[in-house]
Amino acid sequence: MTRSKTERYLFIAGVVVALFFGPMAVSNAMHIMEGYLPLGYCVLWGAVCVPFFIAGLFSIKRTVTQHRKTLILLVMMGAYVFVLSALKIPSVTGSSSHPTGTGLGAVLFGPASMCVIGVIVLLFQALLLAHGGLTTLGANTFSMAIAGPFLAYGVFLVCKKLHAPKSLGIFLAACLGDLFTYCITAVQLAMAHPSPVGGFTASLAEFMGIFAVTQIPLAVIEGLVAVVVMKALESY
Amino acid sequence: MERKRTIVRAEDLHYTYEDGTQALKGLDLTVQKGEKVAVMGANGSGKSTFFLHLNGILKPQKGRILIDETPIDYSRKGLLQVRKKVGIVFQNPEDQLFSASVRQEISFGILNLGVSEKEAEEKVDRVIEELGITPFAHKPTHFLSGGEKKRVSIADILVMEPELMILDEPAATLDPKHARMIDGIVDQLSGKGITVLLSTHDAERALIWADRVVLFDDGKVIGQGHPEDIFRSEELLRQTNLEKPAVLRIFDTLCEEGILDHKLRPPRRVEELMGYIREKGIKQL
Amino acid sequence: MERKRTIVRAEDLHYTYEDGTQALKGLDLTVQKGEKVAVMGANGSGKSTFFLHLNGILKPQKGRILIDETPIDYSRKGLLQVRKKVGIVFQNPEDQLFSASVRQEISFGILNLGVSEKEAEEKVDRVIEELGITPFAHKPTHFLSGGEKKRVSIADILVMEPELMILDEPAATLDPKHARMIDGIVDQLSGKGITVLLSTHDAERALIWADRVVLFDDGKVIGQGHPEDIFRSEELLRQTNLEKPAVLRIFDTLCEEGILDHKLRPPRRVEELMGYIREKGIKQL
Amino acid sequence: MMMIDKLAYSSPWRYKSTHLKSCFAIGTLLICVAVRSFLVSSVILALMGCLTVTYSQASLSRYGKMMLWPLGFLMLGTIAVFFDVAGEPMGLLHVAIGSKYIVMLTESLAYGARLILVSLASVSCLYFLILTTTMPDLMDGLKRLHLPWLVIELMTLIYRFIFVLLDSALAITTAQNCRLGNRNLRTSIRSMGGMLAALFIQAMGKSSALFDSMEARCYEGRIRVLTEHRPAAKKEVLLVAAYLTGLLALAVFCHMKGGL
Repeated sequence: MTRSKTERYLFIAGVVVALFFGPMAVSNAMHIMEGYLPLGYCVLWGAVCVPFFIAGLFSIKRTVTQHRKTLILLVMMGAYVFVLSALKIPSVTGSSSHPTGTGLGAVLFGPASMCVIGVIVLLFQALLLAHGGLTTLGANTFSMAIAGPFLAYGVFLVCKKLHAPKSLGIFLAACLGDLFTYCITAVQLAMAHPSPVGGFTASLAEFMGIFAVTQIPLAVIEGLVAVVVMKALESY
Repeated sequence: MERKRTIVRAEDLHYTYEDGTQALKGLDLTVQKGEKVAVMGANGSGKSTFFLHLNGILKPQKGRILIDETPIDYSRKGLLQVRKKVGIVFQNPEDQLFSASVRQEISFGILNLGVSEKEAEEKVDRVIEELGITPFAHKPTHFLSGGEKKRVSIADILVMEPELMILDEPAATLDPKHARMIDGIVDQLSGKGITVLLSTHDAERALIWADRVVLFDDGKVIGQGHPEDIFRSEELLRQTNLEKPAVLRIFDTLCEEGILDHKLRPPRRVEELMGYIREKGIKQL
Repeated sequence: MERKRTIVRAEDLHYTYEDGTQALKGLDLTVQKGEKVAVMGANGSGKSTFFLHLNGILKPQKGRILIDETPIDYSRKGLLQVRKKVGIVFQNPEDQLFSASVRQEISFGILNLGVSEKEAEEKVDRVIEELGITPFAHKPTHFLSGGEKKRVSIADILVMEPELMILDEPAATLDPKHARMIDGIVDQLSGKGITVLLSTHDAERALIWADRVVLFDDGKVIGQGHPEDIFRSEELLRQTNLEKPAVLRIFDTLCEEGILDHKLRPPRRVEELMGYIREKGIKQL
Repeated sequence: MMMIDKLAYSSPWRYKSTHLKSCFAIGTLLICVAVRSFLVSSVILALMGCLTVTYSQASLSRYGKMMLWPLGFLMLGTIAVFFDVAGEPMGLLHVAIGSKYIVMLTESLAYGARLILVSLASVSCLYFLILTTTMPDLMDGLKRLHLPWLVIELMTLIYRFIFVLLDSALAITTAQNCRLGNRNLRTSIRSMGGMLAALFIQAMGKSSALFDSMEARCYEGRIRVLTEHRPAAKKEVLLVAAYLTGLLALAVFCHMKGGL
């Protein structure tokens, strides 16, 4: 490992860091549990993810044939994202939250290839930590590995365009990516389990209301951690 | 004329990890203030688990630990107290260093003690000076060589001015030059009156340095005493897979052959043995 | 009666990393088939960089390397050829083991050589047997101890049946029991006729094991020869910060004092020295 | 952390055919999710619970604790299902909030209870699979299903390095705590940020080292390794087939009875 290589990675990492925590949602509670969605919805969300997944596979294959080493970098990124998700992040209440950070490296490798990594990480979360599940893999992939990262990336770019301070951009990207992931999760749950009284909208409002209590403070803390990591990486 | 104070007293420690590994099985150990203790034993014999008990990172499932003659108080405040007194330098600096800059790294612990920025800065500068870190103090930590990282990781702890310093295999993986440099730093620590507890696989080094050698096996202390005595006990050496240091082996042979006198104090260094031989040579003349 | 074949001939190697570190500055070295060579030198003296040149991971910016008397061909095919002959066991098994399953891990290299699954399976099983991996072959790599990981990382390469095996500090960080186990495996390798090139900081071990010690300093070879000779050269020892092994120091003193004869072959092991002393004792009777 | 992984390696059923165990667990899971029936879910929960406690290393108390993890989420998530907001008081319970009422309807209560039961039963299927089958075996199984090689390679390597990085992450955190890095929320956030940054740098360094060592072993862009295949005994296959048919029949029956 030569030094200048490290420096190059670190430089890229500084840029990427926004995405780091972009979709980084989130606690255990953010993963939809095994068995929680009816089979029809499992298939639906799975199907929605398939094009992203296939595009990602092709994109990885393309880069890997040119630079074999990219595969190993993707691997480290995947392992890193998993480790993030397995760690407890410090929080006020003492309850734990698990940043998932599946969007990590979306800039480096393209959002599509990060979708592939995201699926693998979510699968490992289901199989090794029992977070999420096999039948709900599609729904979780969509909210955490597709929707969240894309939004975080968007927010980061917008902030950059507006010449907002970098740390604000990162904070917002991380925080909003987190919140967006949970909104999508709430939509997924409300669609599957509409209220008998008010239907989908009533149910959505309820799911959002309940998650808001637990997720907003966590989203803020995770945003802060993202800023600290970025600052630390920049000074490396 | 005051009686030596006990800094660590561990009584009947038991610890089993979540996965069922029994790491400590009734460990007793006492360390006096100012002592130089070498802890030896195979990997997996419980050394690292024991160290993590001494500053309350792990809590024994049975037994208790007294630091400075008071049992560890596992409340948040009590733990801060203990960690201020007991510092651990980990074996692999990669597991310890996390800051981008050397100064930032060294200041982490001292600032957490609640010391003012100004005071912290002074102490950090002093430690950087003392451990010879100045030439690379401005470099980012991840560009440092192994030996340099090791020195920074010692500075990390030393700056907090602990009363007891624990070093987990400080010289492993270093080349001879850096290993000797670290040995020098360790000697410096004891010179300052800091109690040093050090784990090592290097019997030759333990023989030279330690006041006392403690042998760990299977989560217990199976023997302790002066290094010369420990390393001449065939029984203990076999049990812990240690090799008798060359100096002692040769000394014992020379005694058996009648070239040296049995009653001589067993030598700790090659120089001592050579001194005996030279003396003998002069007598022969 | 055939003349010994040269397996490695490195001529005037120069290599500078992208960041400007000059790692090799005109290095020359020749290794004969079947030799046991210990490469010693400070960290950063170019040992690892040199090793990576021997199987074409790095390409010298000046100079050339001949493996089996043909210059390395840096085409895809040529590199496969070289890597089949030259295996490297990296210092840190964590950097080498990529699979959670021990059998999968060991089968990787041999299957890359284009061998049939069946043959690969046989060879993997044989190596697992030979290196005593059987008791933990069913465990995932992440539950193995350091010594076990090391054995697997050696098996990784051994299964490819290289002609030259390079081991980068194979016994560093291991406890005495496992270090001795690895020493045993290394002896086994030379016993099979594999040429072994090994880097180490342990002079005592090099003295016992090596046919030849090569001293690296600042990207060059500054001395090589029989270990007894190298370790008795005060000049070379000082330059490389190595300490003279205790056996030799004591032997030299005994010679100076006239207790042993100057003309004796310098001993490599404590046992040899003790043998000399005992013989002398008998003569005294 | 990662207890599940550890337990899987010492399961007495570790060496049973991966395909058979997967068919058994995933087949049951699909039936469970598809019919969402009280009766079927209860049967599955009981069966999987007994099998897991008997044929994995998880003791009854540990298994119980493991089933409690998802319950937290289930409770939280299902509050929204139990209660509805309505314009007028109705149902079993109602609490007025302003001009609206929070109400609990009998049908919502039944729906929510069923959701929790189905979910727990599904989780028990997942637990059975992951507590008796090791990750390398599962990946071998996926390979045999002809999943793209790229996905398998990524999985193999990621799985291995999860442990390497996790060890580093925990070691750095411990070292930080030794230096009072967790004394309050502010220092904790700072410590975690620093640790994550250092871990990222390490991960990058490791990727270089790993690549070199793989190249040294003639890596050509495809990871070829031996796979182990443990065919299932005929008797076991028949047993599982019969069981799944039986369960399916029960499911269909429950479904016709209006979702018993």
